[in-house]
Amino acid sequence: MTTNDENKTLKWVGSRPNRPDGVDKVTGRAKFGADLTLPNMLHGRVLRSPHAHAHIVSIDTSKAEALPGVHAVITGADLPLLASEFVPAGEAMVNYGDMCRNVIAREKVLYDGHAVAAVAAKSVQIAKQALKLIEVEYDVLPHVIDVDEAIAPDAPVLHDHMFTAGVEPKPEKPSNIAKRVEFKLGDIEVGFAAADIIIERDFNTETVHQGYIEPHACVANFSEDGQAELWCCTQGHFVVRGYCARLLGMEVSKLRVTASEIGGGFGGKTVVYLEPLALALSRKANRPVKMVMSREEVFRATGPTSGAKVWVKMGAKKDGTITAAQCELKFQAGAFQGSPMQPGAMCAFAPYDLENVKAVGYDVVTNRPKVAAYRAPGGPISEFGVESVVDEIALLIGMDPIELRLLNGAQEGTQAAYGPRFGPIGMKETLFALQNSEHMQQPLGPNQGRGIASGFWFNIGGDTCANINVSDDGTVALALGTPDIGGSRASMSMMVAEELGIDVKDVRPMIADTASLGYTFLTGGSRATYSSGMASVQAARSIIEQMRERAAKTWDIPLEAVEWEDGHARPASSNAGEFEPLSFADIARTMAKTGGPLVGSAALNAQGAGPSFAAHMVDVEVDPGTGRVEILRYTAVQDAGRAVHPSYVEGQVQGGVVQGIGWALNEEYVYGDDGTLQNAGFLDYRVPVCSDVPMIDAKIVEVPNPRHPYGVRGVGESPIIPPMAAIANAVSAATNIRFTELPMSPPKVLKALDEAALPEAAE
Amino acid sequence: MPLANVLLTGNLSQFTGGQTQFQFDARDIRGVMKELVRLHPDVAPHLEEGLAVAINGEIFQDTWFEPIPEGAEVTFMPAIGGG
Amino acid sequence: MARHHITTHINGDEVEFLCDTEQTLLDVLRDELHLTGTKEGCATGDCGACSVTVDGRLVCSCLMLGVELEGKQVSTIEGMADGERLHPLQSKFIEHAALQCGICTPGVLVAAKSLLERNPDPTEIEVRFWLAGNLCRCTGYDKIVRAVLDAAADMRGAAA
Amino acid sequence: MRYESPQSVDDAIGLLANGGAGARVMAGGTDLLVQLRSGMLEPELVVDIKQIEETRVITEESGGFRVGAAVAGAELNEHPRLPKIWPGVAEAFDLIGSVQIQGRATMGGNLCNASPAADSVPGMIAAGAIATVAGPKGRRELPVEDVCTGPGRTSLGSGEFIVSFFLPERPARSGDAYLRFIPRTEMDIAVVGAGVSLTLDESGVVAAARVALGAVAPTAMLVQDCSSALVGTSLDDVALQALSAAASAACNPINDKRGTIEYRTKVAGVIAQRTAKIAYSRAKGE
Repeated sequence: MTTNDENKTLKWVGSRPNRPDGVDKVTGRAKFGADLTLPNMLHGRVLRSPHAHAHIVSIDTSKAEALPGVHAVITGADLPLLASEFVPAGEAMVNYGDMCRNVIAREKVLYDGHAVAAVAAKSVQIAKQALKLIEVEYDVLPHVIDVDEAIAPDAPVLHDHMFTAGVEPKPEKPSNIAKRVEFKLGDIEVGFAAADIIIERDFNTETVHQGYIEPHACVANFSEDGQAELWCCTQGHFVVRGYCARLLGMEVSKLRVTASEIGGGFGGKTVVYLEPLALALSRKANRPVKMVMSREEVFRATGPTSGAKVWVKMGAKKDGTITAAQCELKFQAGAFQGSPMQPGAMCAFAPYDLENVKAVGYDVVTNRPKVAAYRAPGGPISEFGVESVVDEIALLIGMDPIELRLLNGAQEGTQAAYGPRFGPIGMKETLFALQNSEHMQQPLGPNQGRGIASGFWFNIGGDTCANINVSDDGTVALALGTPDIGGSRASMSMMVAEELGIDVKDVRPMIADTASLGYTFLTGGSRATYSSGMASVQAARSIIEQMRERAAKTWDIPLEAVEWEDGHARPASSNAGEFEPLSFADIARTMAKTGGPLVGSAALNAQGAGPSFAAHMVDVEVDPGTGRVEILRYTAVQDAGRAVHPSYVEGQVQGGVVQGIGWALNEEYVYGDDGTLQNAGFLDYRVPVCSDVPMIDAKIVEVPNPRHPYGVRGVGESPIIPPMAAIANAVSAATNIRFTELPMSPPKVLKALDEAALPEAAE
Repeated sequence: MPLANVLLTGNLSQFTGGQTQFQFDARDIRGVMKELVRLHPDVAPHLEEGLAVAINGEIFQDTWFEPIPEGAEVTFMPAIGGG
Repeated sequence: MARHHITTHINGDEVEFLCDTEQTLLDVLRDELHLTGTKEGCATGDCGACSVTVDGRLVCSCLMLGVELEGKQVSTIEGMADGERLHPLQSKFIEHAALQCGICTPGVLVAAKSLLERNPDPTEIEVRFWLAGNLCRCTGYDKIVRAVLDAAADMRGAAA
Repeated sequence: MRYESPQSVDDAIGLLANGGAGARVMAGGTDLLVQLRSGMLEPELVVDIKQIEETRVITEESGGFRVGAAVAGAELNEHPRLPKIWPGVAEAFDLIGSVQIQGRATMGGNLCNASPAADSVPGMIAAGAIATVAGPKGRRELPVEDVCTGPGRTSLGSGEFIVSFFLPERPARSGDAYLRFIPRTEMDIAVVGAGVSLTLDESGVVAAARVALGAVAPTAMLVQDCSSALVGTSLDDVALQALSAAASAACNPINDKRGTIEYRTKVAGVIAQRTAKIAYSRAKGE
């Protein structure tokens, strides 16, 4: 697709109009996952395992079924048992053997909160009572929570059929290591031999949850003819359709999925939990069934991201040139394989131009909920370690940490450590913006420190459709397939208005259901504005072509003699004839007479998503008496390629940063010795509150992605990568102690301060 | 047909006897894959699952017919997801 | 057990409903009265998504029983706009892009309105501490705080 | 579950006495409703005491204040005089939860929920607050520090509930304060809490002190050794060190998701010091 002329003045792209769904969302009118009620609807609830690891000996549901008001009870036996193999599902590879067991346990429960049975009843209250009447006999097994314990030779093995992939020869015994991956560039031994200094560190990160405020919710309506409708909050309703059809054993086209408004996802709503259960209950009860998770269920039973052990070793010359970089990542995947250790290994060293790299990753199962994607999955974990070591190199050789990054930074033509050469990228531009920021001049006081970190994320494209229907009054309806989590409808409308030359208010965007638009991959991987934007532009250009044809026919001149400019068809030159330009609305008004409805469609597999880089700087103060870290000031620079709606780019950055602050300082899954989650609520799973953080200064730099018509790069993910390292580097600067474990919670920081026997500041 | 300089990253070289670099004449991504499979049949199933291909640094996922310019660097790497 | 018959006022209208003892004000609003603008994020008083005012006092509707509502005055997000005229906070939230997914927005708006009724000229710190009970996971709070401060300034201007 | 909202103390006592172990008192409900929702509690009867006038008012009495057990935190902090006289009590109460929680949470509930980490309790203990308990055998007065006997347990008998608290008259040259440590700035349960109330003589020497610690033992507690460390001093470094050591020595905490024994013990000393300094400066009228 041709790129828009960079020098052309744009009317909408780059401006900040009000979002089209704004009024609905400030008046309470917007319908989220739990907001739909259907006539004759039942309420479903899930019985969950109290054990971290146990065989299910038997389940007796008869008493629950006998309770008045109960209409259906299901167990694993009500859903097909699928083979354990990786098959393509949309664009992702899915092991349905694992997925069918994750949505409802079969032979074993594998984590505290694992679904065991579900009930549909006429009220939530009755459904809850019914759960208590289900008798499950468990044979409790030893469990394993920690990743190092899980790979120990005598660890309890979760899956007897799992042999480590990616090692030759194939292991003789099953283990909890699902897979090993390795990425290499050059020869690290040569690189380390050339180094003047070598730094080697172990890091630990804890499991963190996306913490979206809206719990998972859905309404399923299975009719007697085998067709079903599903309403749910998801990042990808086409993906949900594919998963559920397979899990239910039904044909894909018999299931229509409608995406509700979605109250946050951050990767966590890319998979299914309640949806197949609600469909199965509805199928059994022959009535609509609504299911909504409690917050506790969200924490116990939906995918957070991995906690991990990270080992990083880097060598550099005294002049700052990094000569070798090596890391080993052990990611816990939860109960089923599929941690993001592979992208973690791929992006670990991506911000740098390096000759010698080796990154190894291990995917390790443990008795925790299976991880799901969380913003730049894997990146924040590996880059936390790498950016900490880069900081330490700068300290050791006495070089400014930004200068060190600039010296080694990736640029166009650099071969990325994961293989390909970069096109135009903004790695250094983000650092320049930090250098030029006012923040750089801010003096620091006692117990304060400043930290810097860079971040990289790949970004993706993928299957995408968009549809534009023109109305005879000159307004258009824009149908999209990527659920709008953060204001993406505004961006698509703006690109369409820009192309068509109409007012953005005249574009009404909506998320179409799975029967009304072609397959569109989910909102994730920072792809929505990129891919749906590309499809929307293509659909708009198709409208323009049709309008030029209509104008040509109207004027009875050749198509080539009609040009499109500023929302009008005009004769290309005076040779073409003297005609009054026809506006978009003019052509729309007469469309019935000139050939019928005007519809622009695009169906494409978006390619060439450009990576996005970020550079962050943070000032912290450490309370020497309590170990508490306060964030004083934060500047985050993001390469957006081009910011279609700068406010929402800033919003992505600010939100990502604050999630990163939570990850860095307080958020973690805490397990008891019995393998149960101890902090399954917002009281003790401590996401940052409003008074915890300062304003987040989001600065946008624009190094356009040549592949996108407006130069867009995804911005949803890279903002969460640098905060943990930037904060760790700042805390280290404030205390002269290197912090390598997340979260840097007060007890950990105070302990480190005590151990370093720093003189305590006067109380 | 254009000449492609092919690089395998990640675990793929486990199925090519450790070889990571190839030169193939191929029109498009599919053509490169066919050549690779002709030399190393074991790699075939791994080209079906979760793969991305970069052509001169630009990343393509799940697509066969992207043309390959003369002398292009073609990198096979694991596909990327995201949150 | 018989359900309780409650007469109350919601957004100025007299409303009657039946509820079970166990049902919270939030359950009543959403399930009995279909006022789904008030959201459930946690049901434990930790997220503020269910914020409403009862007799002018900001509360989490998940932490109050429906049966306690007899004779009370409840205000929810659905009552915030005056006809088709949005409350200045609502307009400023849209203008400042102070919402992304929007699930926390009703609760934040109700809480912010309650703040400005008590303190028409809050500092940034006052806004941040007042809104500490309203979790937002998308915005990082920056634009929310700006929108509240800007709305406050506008409202003071209009009142002057 | 049955719900009753009696209009009088006697009616409430009758309901509670008849309800026995299956009856629960509800004041603000901010803890009770969470426990109901989670299934942790399944009472047959909930007795809402908020319709009882006496539980809902703050009155001045004998130079001090009588605070109804069901007065919400926001109401207490909006009182024209009380927060000025007993700032430590008011700020302790104000730290419980969000503004939304403040609209509902009560001192009676905070105390009788019997969490060792309840914020308002060390503040009240330091202030020497006395609870008025009503029950089938009439009324009795109980120092706040004697109400809780362990996590989730109180010394109240069957049919008894707290009607009000009495905050005594404030002596001249005195001040109180409450600080807690939490990982965030708001919305957390105290990892350590300290309430300090000091009275100075005319030369600025501490004449009387009450120091209470929360979240570091099965109940919030009055720590005599901390008080002793301060009396007769001008809060010099030696006194503060002694206070800190006494606070840490008094700790008998647990390891849990909110803090370790080691951490709580250490930070108790730090927080006690910081609180004492504020109380001291208030007592001096600064």
